[in-house]
Amino acid sequence: MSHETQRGADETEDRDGTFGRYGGQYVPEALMPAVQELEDAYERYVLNNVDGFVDEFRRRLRDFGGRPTPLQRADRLSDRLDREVYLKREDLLHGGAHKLNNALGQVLLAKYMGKERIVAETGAGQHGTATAMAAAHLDMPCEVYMGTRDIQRQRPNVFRMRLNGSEVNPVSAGRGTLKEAINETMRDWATNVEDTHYVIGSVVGPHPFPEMVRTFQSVISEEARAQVQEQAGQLPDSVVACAGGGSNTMGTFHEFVGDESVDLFAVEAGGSSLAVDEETGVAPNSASLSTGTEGVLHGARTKLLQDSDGNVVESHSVSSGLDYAGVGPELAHLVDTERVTPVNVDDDEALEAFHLLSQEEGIIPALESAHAVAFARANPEQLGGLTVINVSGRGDKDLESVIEETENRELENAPGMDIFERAAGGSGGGL
Amino acid sequence: MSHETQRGADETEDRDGTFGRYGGQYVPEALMPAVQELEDAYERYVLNNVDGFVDEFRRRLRDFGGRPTPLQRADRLSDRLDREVYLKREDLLHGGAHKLNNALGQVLLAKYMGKERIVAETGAGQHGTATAMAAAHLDMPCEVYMGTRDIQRQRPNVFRMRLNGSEVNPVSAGRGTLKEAINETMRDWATNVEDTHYVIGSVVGPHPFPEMVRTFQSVISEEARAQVQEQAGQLPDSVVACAGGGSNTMGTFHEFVGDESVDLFAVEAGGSSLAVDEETGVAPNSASLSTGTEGVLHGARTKLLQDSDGNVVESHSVSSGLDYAGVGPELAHLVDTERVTPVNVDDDEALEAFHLLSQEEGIIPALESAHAVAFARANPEQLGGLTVINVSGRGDKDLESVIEETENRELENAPGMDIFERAAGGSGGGL
Amino acid sequence: MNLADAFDEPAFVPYLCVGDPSVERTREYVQALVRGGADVLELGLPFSEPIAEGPTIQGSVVRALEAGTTPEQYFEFVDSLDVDVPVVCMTYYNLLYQYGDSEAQRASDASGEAASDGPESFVERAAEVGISGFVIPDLPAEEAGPLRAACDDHGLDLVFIVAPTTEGDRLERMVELSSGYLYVQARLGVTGAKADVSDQTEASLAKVSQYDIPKAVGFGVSSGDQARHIVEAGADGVIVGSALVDVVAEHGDPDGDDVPERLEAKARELSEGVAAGAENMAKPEGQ
Amino acid sequence: MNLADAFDEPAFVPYLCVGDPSVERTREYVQALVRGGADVLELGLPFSEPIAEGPTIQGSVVRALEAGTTPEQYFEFVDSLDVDVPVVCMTYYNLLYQYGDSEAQRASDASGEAASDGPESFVERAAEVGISGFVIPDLPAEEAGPLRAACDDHGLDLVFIVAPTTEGDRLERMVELSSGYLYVQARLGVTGAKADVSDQTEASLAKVSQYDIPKAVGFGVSSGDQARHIVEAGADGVIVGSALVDVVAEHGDPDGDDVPERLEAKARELSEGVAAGAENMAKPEGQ
Ligand SMILES: Cc1ncc(COP(=O)(O)O)c(C=O)c1O
Ligand SMILES: Cc1ncc(COP(=O)(O)O)c(C=O)c1O
Repeated sequence: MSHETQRGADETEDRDGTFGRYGGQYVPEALMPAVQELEDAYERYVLNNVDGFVDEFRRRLRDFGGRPTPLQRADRLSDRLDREVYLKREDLLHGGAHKLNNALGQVLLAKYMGKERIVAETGAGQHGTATAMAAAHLDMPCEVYMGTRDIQRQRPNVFRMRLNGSEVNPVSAGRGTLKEAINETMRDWATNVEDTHYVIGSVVGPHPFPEMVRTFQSVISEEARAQVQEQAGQLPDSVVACAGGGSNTMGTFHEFVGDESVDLFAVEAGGSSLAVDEETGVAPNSASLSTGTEGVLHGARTKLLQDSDGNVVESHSVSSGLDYAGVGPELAHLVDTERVTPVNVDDDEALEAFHLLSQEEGIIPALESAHAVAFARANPEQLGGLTVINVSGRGDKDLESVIEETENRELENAPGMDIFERAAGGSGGGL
Repeated sequence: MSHETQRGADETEDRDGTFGRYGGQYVPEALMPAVQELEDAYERYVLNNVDGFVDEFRRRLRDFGGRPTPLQRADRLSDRLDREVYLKREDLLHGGAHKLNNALGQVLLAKYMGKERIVAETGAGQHGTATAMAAAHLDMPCEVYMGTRDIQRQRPNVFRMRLNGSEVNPVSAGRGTLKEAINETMRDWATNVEDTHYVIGSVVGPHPFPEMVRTFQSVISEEARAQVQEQAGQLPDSVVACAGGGSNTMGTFHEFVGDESVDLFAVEAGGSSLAVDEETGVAPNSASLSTGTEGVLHGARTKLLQDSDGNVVESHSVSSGLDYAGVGPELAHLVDTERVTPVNVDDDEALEAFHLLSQEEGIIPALESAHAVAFARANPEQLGGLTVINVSGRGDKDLESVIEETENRELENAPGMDIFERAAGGSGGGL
Repeated sequence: MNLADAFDEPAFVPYLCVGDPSVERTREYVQALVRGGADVLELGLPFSEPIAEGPTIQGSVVRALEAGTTPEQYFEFVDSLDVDVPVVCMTYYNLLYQYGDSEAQRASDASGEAASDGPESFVERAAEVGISGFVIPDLPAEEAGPLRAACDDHGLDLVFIVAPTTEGDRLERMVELSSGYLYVQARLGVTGAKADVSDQTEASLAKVSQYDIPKAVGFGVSSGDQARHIVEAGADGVIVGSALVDVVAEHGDPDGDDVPERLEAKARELSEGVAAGAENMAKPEGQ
Repeated sequence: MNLADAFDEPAFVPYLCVGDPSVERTREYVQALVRGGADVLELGLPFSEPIAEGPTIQGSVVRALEAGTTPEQYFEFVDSLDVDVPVVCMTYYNLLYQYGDSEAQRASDASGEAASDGPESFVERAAEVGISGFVIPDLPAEEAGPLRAACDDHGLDLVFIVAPTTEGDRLERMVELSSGYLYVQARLGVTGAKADVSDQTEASLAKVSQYDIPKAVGFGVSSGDQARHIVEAGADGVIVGSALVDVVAEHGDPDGDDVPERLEAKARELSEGVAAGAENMAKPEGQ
């Protein structure tokens, strides 16, 4: 079944929910009816605005979510890179990241479909918190699966989900991180498929998820494209977004895909190295677009990090939201067709960009988003005269880990944190 | 010297920066020229838009700050209270609270004045982080004074200030909290007055601070008044805001002061009790409007919590942003003239409202803002048919303390937090 | 051996994951199952993302991977297996998809394009080692074209899982695509031993009864009694995994533990349950 | 005693906070200062928010408050003080503002309206106990109307602080409002002992030299040498606080420590510095 996107033809999508050689629906048979029901509901409500779904979605994105988010000229970064740099401020969306665009869309869709329960996976906790917020807002019971290790690493987000009334189910399989949480959520969905909707967190999974999540996230580029033309009087020469699963990426790129003059850069996490350690089955990076190979993961054919047998390897990044071995099939296809350029920056560069944006623009970005900034900073000549960088989220969730990671490295510009010892020493006071 | 406010006549303000019997300029002589210079600059740039100050301020509030913030109908709270409840979403402002409206205004003004350095005090760290963000954004060196005790209690905000490149100066005097931090910032200002601007964090301090901060914050009521009329087709019957120093309060009330049909409720922190313990010199509350007496604190005559000699007592609230012994002079005057009704809720009620809004609306409010919600929840009959509640900030900064405080009490509706033990137990995994 | 023929009499189909705790021990276990009455063997090839499995089989898969079990070891194991029952390979699609890509080839083509040529090489190798068919839980009919074709080319069966949610056209299509037997999923969810037989079982069997293909019921079967009930309800086979893996999970000293004995006993209980059901079916109430 | 008369000869004006560590010890300390040559005493009444003080005097104020020092105790102390030099009360405006509100009155009027009647009662009581004047660091000329009036009514002096930033009209107005002496702030900032005399001092003195009122310089003076320089620069008095409080801060056993002796010695050093300066001023270079 072939869909037209809401805003006109989509050149990257073929029949049957595939994008070139990628996509598809590799899910257990028990889920197929649910996946097909979702395809129908997506077409009906999201593409054709039946029952005014799209109107309600947009109203709630505005009133509850805080859209539109600003497009801001970054004054000092523009000076530094000697070109016009604009930031799309998804960090200002309710919950602190672009994730709500998708979570709100899906929870609302589940309501329109008459579902009575939401499940979701989460890694860093950003998608989980966004889903928990949307579920509380729309009065839907919600359970979020999260690896035990991530639970310990991301305490604040766990608190937030619990405060929003969601259950958080610890997943101890494997390394206790995102990949396992997705597996476990699929299992829950396969068990409770009749009344439950699975709110997947990125442009991954079986069709129609990649297309649907991209449609919900495309509000980013819809706004940014209009804003940049209004503020700068022109289209950008380039658009830069980080890529984990690729939802902020596709959301930021989508409306620019047809603008051939606009270069699109998907910035992956280079981690500490681009190699894969076959011995331990670990990739010290999450650069599936740059170094991954074709395979099937979590319901879709796509590029992924795997060993020579086809077992998926554990990815790594200092930024847990990018720490995923796969990537959305549409993005994989756009890379194959050379419409999107995959690039990557390593952990150190991302941390330096984090500090740069914090100190020079007064915006503490998510570590994920810092990757996009880091690429721009290191490669200004590739950006053209005017670039739009998506700041996909805010860095409040990353404070503790940035401090820790910063202490272990020699980084340009990192501020000292001896303040706590000084305060404890109790000197202070007086001039 | 009498000022007209930017948006027409102001009925509450008398000559010489006083509001009825309140206000004034009780500062050391060394500061008087600076205070007067600030009065002039305020008149020039803020009131008369010289050099396009106001235009730049508004543009930066939009692009950097994320204004306008939404006015959102709270569906479930409306059902529960059986009337229309709208939330003004200052929690979505950059930094996570209304504080940026003021911080950005003042730092920008300092720039227009040719100042080269910013100092600020902070208690909970919200004003400090807002100032640090604004200073980074506008490339101004910034030092923030903060009590040693608050530094230990509010680690994430300390990190944020440091990340934004601000110095944080520990103040160990007294209990090491906000009151002492203000004293210390005044001392720094008195020392470096020639090149330094003091960005005060609320509608307190010597004239012109109370009026100026209120003018910067009035964007809240300016937007809310237009939004409620657009969305509901009418003015509200009541407006509710929490009150610490009173900046979100005055910002939310200002444009409604002239609307006689609109009841204005300033919700103070009732803490654990409204009494003052003369013995220890501690008030287990921060209800200066409800229980304070007239006096002079931090440069202004106002209502404050003091013992019978006139020494200021330590206030207390579960919400550190409300934990202040004084209150803005204009608000004190509006209470005396019965235009504003001072009310208060205790720590338990505030915590319950925090959980209610988190679970039922998907908005985790600042504990400060939860006080406003708590009042509305407990007194729906006072609200009329349509009320606007200001959600002055988000609760991310309060997670740890809410969990802790919740564990110590029997609260309606509080979610359990045994998830961490369960996750550590490593059971989980599998259905 | 023709897979469908194994279901002439109601069949007991045990599952084990190869390599848990080692390939060598799996060999002992498989022999014990055959002694206990196995008619068909479903042998799992471990994959890192076993999304259709419950905790028990997940655990087994993880142990097998930790022991370093690779597809090639699996094939060698099956090749060297000296048993008289057909072997069905149960695994996930990515392993089929990747097989045959040499590392060198992969490295020379880091972009991933054309790195994989589909399931062809895997099926070829499976045929070589005498595997009779496949169960691939994450491959629905819609995505099965290439594998179905490869199986046809090599004379292997491809078994589809009919879920409680499978109905109408999709059911038709799946039955059409399926060969060897139909895997009838007894309940929604994932694999795992349960104390009762789902009410769903009878309804699920009824909806496929009209089709001329053996039906084997799995997901949750754990006792001889359940096996008997399922056969009485019209099944041609009973598939048991988690209840056996539970026994394997308790393995101890490789030379001294009694896992093979206990597996054999459990298999006997289950195969006797199947046989008892078959006997009762021969009586009037039989369909 | 008339405050201005104390400055006929250049005067040494020491400051101490009453109640640190106790009112009784303050009595000993004050007597020591007088023995050491004090011409005027600035006695601090401790207030919880001493915004014009640096760490040294803050510490003293905190200790005095912790010892429970109240305005009433302060007045009784001054009343019973048997010294021959004028006493100036140094405190913050809120204590003047609150004085005389009984607790009962306050409780009966929780709204705070009309709870305070301004500084009147405080000044009256100060006059009663023989205080000569006030220094109120948080009360600029602009807010001083009511206190100036009350002082006039009771024949007390009100001393204003002229800061390095004070100029033009404001300076005029302050000199006009000031009586007793002008407190010339030697440097920007807060109180606190410094090792050098600010360059500002001469400029500050120059700008007030035309006015016919004694000028006493304070903020940062810590040695006899500095005191001499200041007087040479034209000051009529030298105010010293932190350098003395530093000595008080080291108090130990109330019966055994040598704080009074050391205070007296420090005072002597300072008063001799003042005297030496005065002598030099009599010479040609003098203004
Ligand atoms: C702020 C932020 N940006 C980016 C990502 C990466 O996800 P995606 O690539 O789907 O946008 C995440 C994931 O958690 C995130 O939290
Ligand atoms: C979110 C929030 N609301 C309210 C307040 C109280 O300040 P004010 O009364 O000045 O609005 C604070 C102070 O930190 C705050 O952070």
